[in-house]
Amino acid sequence: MLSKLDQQQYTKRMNNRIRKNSVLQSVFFLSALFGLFVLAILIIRVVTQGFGWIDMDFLTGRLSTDPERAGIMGAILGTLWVMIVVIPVTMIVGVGTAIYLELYAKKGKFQASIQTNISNLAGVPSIVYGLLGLTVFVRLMDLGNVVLAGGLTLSLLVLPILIVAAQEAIRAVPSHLAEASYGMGATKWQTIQRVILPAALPSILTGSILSLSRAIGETAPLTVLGIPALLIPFPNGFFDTFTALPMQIYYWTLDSSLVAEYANLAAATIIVLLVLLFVLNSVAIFIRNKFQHRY
Amino acid sequence: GGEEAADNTESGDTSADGASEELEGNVVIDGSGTVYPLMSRLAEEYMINEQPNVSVEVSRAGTSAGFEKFLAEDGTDFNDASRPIKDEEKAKADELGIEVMEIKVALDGLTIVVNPENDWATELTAEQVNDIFLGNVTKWSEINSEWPDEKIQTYGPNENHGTYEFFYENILEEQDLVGDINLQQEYSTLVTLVSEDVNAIGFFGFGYYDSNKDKVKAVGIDFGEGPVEPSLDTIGEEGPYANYTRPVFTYLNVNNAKEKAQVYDYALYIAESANDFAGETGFAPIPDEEAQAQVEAIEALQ
Amino acid sequence: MSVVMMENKMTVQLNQEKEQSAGTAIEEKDVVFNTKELNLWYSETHALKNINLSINEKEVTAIIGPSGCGKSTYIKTLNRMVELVPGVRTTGEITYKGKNILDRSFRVEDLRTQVGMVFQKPNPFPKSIYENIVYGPKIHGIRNKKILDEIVEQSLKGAYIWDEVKDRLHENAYGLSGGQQQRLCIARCLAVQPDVILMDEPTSALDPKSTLKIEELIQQLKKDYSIIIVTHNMQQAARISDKTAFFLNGEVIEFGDTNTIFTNPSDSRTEDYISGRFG
Amino acid sequence: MSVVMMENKMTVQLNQEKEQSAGTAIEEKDVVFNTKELNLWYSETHALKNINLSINEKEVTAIIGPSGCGKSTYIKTLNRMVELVPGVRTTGEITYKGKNILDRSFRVEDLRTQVGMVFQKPNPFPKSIYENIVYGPKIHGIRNKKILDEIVEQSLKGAYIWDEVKDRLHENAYGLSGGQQQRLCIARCLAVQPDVILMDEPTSALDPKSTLKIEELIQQLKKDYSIIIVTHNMQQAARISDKTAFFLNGEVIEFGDTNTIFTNPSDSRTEDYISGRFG
Amino acid sequence: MALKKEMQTGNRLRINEMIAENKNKKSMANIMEKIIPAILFILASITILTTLGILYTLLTEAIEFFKRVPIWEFFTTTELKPLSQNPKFGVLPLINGTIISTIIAMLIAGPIGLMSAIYLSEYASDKVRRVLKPLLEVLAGIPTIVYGFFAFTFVTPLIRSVWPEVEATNILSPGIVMGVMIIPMIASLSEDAMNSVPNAMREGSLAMGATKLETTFKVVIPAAFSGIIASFVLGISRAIGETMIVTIASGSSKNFTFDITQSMQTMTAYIVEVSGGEAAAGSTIYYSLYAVALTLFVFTLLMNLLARYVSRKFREEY
Ligand SMILES: Nc1ncnc2c1ncn2[C@@H]1O[C@H](COP(=O)(O)OP(=O)(O)OP(=O)(O)O)[C@@H](O)[C@H]1O
Ligand SMILES: Nc1ncnc2c1ncn2[C@@H]1O[C@H](COP(=O)(O)OP(=O)(O)OP(=O)(O)O)[C@@H](O)[C@H]1O
Ligand SMILES: [Mg+2]
Ligand SMILES: [Mg+2]
Repeated sequence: MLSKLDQQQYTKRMNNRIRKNSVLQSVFFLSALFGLFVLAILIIRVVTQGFGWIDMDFLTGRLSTDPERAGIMGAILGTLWVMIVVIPVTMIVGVGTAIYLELYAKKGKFQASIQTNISNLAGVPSIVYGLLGLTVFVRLMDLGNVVLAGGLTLSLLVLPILIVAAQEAIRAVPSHLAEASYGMGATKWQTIQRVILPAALPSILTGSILSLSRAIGETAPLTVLGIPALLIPFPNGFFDTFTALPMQIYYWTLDSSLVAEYANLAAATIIVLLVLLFVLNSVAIFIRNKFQHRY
Repeated sequence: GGEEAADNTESGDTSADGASEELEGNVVIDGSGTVYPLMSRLAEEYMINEQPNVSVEVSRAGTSAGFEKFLAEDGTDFNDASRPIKDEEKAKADELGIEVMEIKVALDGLTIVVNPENDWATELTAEQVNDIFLGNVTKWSEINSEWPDEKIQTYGPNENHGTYEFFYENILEEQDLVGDINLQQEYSTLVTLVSEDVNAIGFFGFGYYDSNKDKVKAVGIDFGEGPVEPSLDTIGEEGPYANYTRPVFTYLNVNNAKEKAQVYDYALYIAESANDFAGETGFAPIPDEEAQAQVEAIEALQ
Repeated sequence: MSVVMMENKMTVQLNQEKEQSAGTAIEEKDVVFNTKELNLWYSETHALKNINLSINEKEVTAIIGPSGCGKSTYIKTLNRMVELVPGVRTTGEITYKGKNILDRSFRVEDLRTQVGMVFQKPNPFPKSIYENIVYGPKIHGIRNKKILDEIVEQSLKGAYIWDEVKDRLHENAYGLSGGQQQRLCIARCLAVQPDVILMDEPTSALDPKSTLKIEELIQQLKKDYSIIIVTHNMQQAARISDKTAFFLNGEVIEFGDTNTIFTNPSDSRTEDYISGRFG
Repeated sequence: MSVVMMENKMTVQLNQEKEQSAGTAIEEKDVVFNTKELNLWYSETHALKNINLSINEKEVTAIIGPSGCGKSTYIKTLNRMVELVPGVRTTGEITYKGKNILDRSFRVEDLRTQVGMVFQKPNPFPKSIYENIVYGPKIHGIRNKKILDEIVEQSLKGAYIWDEVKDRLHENAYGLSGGQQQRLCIARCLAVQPDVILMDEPTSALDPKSTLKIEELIQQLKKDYSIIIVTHNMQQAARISDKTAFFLNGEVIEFGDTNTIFTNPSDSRTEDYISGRFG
Repeated sequence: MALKKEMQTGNRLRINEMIAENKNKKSMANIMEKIIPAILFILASITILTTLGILYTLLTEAIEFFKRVPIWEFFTTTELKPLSQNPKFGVLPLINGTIISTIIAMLIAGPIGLMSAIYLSEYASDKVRRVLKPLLEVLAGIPTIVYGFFAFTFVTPLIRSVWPEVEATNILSPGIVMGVMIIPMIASLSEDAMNSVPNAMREGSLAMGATKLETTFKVVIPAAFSGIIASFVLGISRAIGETMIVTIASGSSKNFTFDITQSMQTMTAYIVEVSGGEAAAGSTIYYSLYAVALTLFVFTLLMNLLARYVSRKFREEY
């Protein structure tokens, strides 16, 4: 067998195999870098194009058709208002659903079908959620294209992500903690409330921040809802019409053919959006590192 | 009459609207993307200088899509249109009991554009334009044997836009466009497409040409009396570019105007001030008399 | 009444009890748990077969037997923790102070309040030491800060860990060593003053030193509590228990005084197991 | 060379080797591994200290010692698997057939082809039994179906598992019992005919029956292979090995004939360990 | 008062008694115990309602559409001219655009994502992995509108500078950028799958003298295959559903062509285009949007089912 293989042939083959390994190792490494390379180009381009346009006036100003005067405070506030809707809605519904599925639902067909349903929902294109929001929130519930409608639409969109994250967080709480609580005569809800949820909270928070950042960056569903292209007053309630950062980027990109500077405004807005996302993600990572339990 | 009108608005703060009280609420406008630059400019000026507590929201779904939102229960207050309202739309309005008022806001010159490097087709007759877009000729050389033996690439805004309809109905007289025409939803895309294709020829509103003179070149059109280039001076329903000139409108939901003071006030503002901002947003103003007549018609609503 | 007075009283009582139990070694004890014809199935597995056992108050009852014989299952049945496993079925009867705990109408929360449990792996909550102890009292509605403080001290003293942790009551319990954690868990259990404490191999995850401490603690606790302890360690069973039950394949093979079982078992399988021939 | 010829030659050689080793029991053996002044660090931990050991061909060398003393580390150094742990540093020298394997220029792939390894937990690939065996030969470029079939049969026979699996060669290896899986792993190792087989507690995850089978197998294999086996089981070391090395805290305390070590150890720590006083 | 009494009743029984006393008050807790599961059940059913809502939304309008345009015409004809004077509603150009853009995206994301995963899981040191993986995941978090902008203003001109035949709006550039966006998704999920292959398996292979490469391709990847395939399928459904990149960079020509240098429209981009703002009910175009959305929904649903099937089918037991 092997020892009977022609020694020369064996050596040649071994050389070959080892060379292949090291060549491909470099290829793999370059592949891993490729994504980062694109990321770098993307960021450099956006920053060089938009950075000069970012100043206090831009950040705090009102929207305008005049690029020199235009500010994105309205879009920032719109995005914040939407977040104020998305956070509690997704947290309550998402965590509630996760608790139900993990701790209350009997393992069976019903539970399995909800689970399947959730993973299907996670794969539904965001634009379809836009249509759902348009039909249900804007039209049937007659909210119009206001913060609440946008927020609820985006909440439904990211809900599956959060549910799955919360389920994993709950599952990761070791059963011996729950047992300890039951062993003291605690009821199920007491155990969930006092032991399981606190232990799962950091991971749940991380998951919800990540799904929130997904919601913030979404454009497609909002285009379907019909967000106005020009909206100067700041939104200050759930029932105000609004515009959001990605929508502003979208419209400015489209109109850059009419006013060249709009492209710079779009880039500047992208920077703001990326910074916002970066901050959110850092918070998520911070929470994850800071509160990670050792059980 | 641009200068005069400008004076008007500046004093407008005190005089024209001095009597009217502080208004609140919002005005919802949707419709043509072509008219959007003018309407958004007007809306902004109105909110800054006239009624800071009124929110004018301008969207841009396109003329037809906009009419669908306009002609609906709880529909929009105004619909910008780059073509006149159609009979079906009128019928729908009647059906819903919506009284519609047409306000002509400006004049647009349909502009035929080519790539800046196109040094042959700088002038075309109206018939040649038709031939190109109907597909009667497919190569430049078929128009003029000295021109390149290359396929002509045609571009235009898609059917969502009033510009298309104007081109199809008024210029091509309802003959079908060449099959392989590249129709786009977004003007930015169109501009880019034409600016990067030497054999491109496209059509869109004057405003889009005006803002992209560095990327595309307008073709002078010969309507029989020598080539005319579109410009704020030539565009006009009586002017030399009249054949390619079309009015752009906004349609007012009169019911809403009667119910909501801010809608009425804004309608009035449009009629009074549209001419002041037409030029800078790529439109030619309408004649002053016509503008005045519209103001009076709106005032008569009260 | 002042806290100081209370403390005094406690100490007095503790002392009394010590003398009492030290004095009378042989006496008729009351039965806390009486198991009759208990059968238990995990879905398909018949894990407990016709168990009959009666467990006395204020004694240490050891349960021994090879892995998988049903020891854990049995003691988890005593506080119905076994119900947390889906698909468990039982027949037969377990009376606790005369009432059948397997009866649906018996509330598990009440049962578990009176029958505490200490687990194989120490499982403190990821909270402060203080919060760990007051967890039980709090869920049972005790909110008064003073009383809670009192309970914490008393329970930690009862589990002989007070001196080691009194200066860091508000630090996370995960900072404690394994042995300390296990004593903390015992203290947590004491904080609701149960009647019975179930212990499932409480020392198997600990080093010899900590094991010794816990064994000593159990000796102390049995004055006030009935203790049922599962252990793999024959020596431990012999050292600390009054009665021993030997389980095999879900059956009780032999049950009696620990002395008798270890010196003179009546069943050859018991002897085989004790002498290390299998298991 | 034709396949048939190769096949013949193989059988012949195998027979020859068998006879050879069966005939001469006492003889001067060649050294396969010579370890000189070997030191190894895992980042901070000094896991092996000044190891000097020479291991003979066609013998079973047992390595014993308490947990954490460096047994696994040592044998993983012999095929440089230890390098997979990040931050490992070594000094000293290990010669395999005269060449220093710790030298950078020595290719691990060559080394590992000649020095096979069997792990504590059986780790067949999640493939068919057949695919498991031909894995090694295939990566070394043997593609001929007939030869591969031959290798499979011969290796499985060599690991005394052929009869049990010959009818289900194309079933997943995970369908086998733990003991069968371990013998399959040995067979997989035999398929590339290494010179040395390293075994790290190969029976510790197995039941007594399977353990016995593997021990018998090792006795057979040592006729053709040099075997180094780590074991926790003193009896096993005594039963199957020719030489025994006793490790303690990363050092070799004693090394010599198994008989001597077990009956008359020169170091008191060896005696303490063997007699079960610690570990 | 009660407190005083409690404190006076001696120590040994004190807590016991207090607990026993509180037992009666616990009716509140008991009510909670009954109510909470009901509330949670209602929350959990919101996901079901979402699905029903989507189906309701899409079906009601799509049915209206199919009353006007025969279903077979919709699914079998290659001409889509929704706004023209004699409108044509063949969805094939959109399906074609969707599939082609997805294929391009996967040709980029599949190999590069998988190779990145191999690097991260098999070759990279722990330190490198800990830096590289989150960095790569940043790519997945960038809003797609930003990618659209990037595709249109950077990638397209770049492609055209080397391949001038490519049109200013084309399916190639958004496809590529979509691929870049999906890389981290595939890399991350595949890496997870490969990471969960027990090390014992790698050791088994390496100990036989196999190189890392051989170990990766012959042992690790087959063992992680179900996870890898699942990540691919998820990537595909992401590509199918992606909207803004194609909307911005691929134009709106409803060409039925396989020429990737040309502009094409995907189902998602069509929805954006037609909905524009909030298109009011009535016209066939408006209904067509829902017919397309329903098709898209069914598409992604099928992909999810496929993912499920595949990961079950290819799971290697170990
Ligand atoms: N959750 C469960 N589901 C199904 N069967 C179980 C479960 N827990 C235990 N069993 C089975 O019930 C039997 C008894 O298990 P049990 O845990 O009570 O044994 P044990 O004596 O405590 O063993 P050990 O000493 O290993 O802890 C075993 O056959 C076991 O496999
Ligand atoms: N990957 C590693 N990283 C750091 N230290 C390690 C690593 N592996 C082993 N060690 C340390 O090196 C020393 C020797 O470990 P090794 O695994 O060789 O012991 P062993 O004799 O095989 O023990 P056992 O009988 O438990 O298998 C121990 O102190 C151990 O903690
Ligand atoms: Mg147990
Ligand atoms: Mg070891």
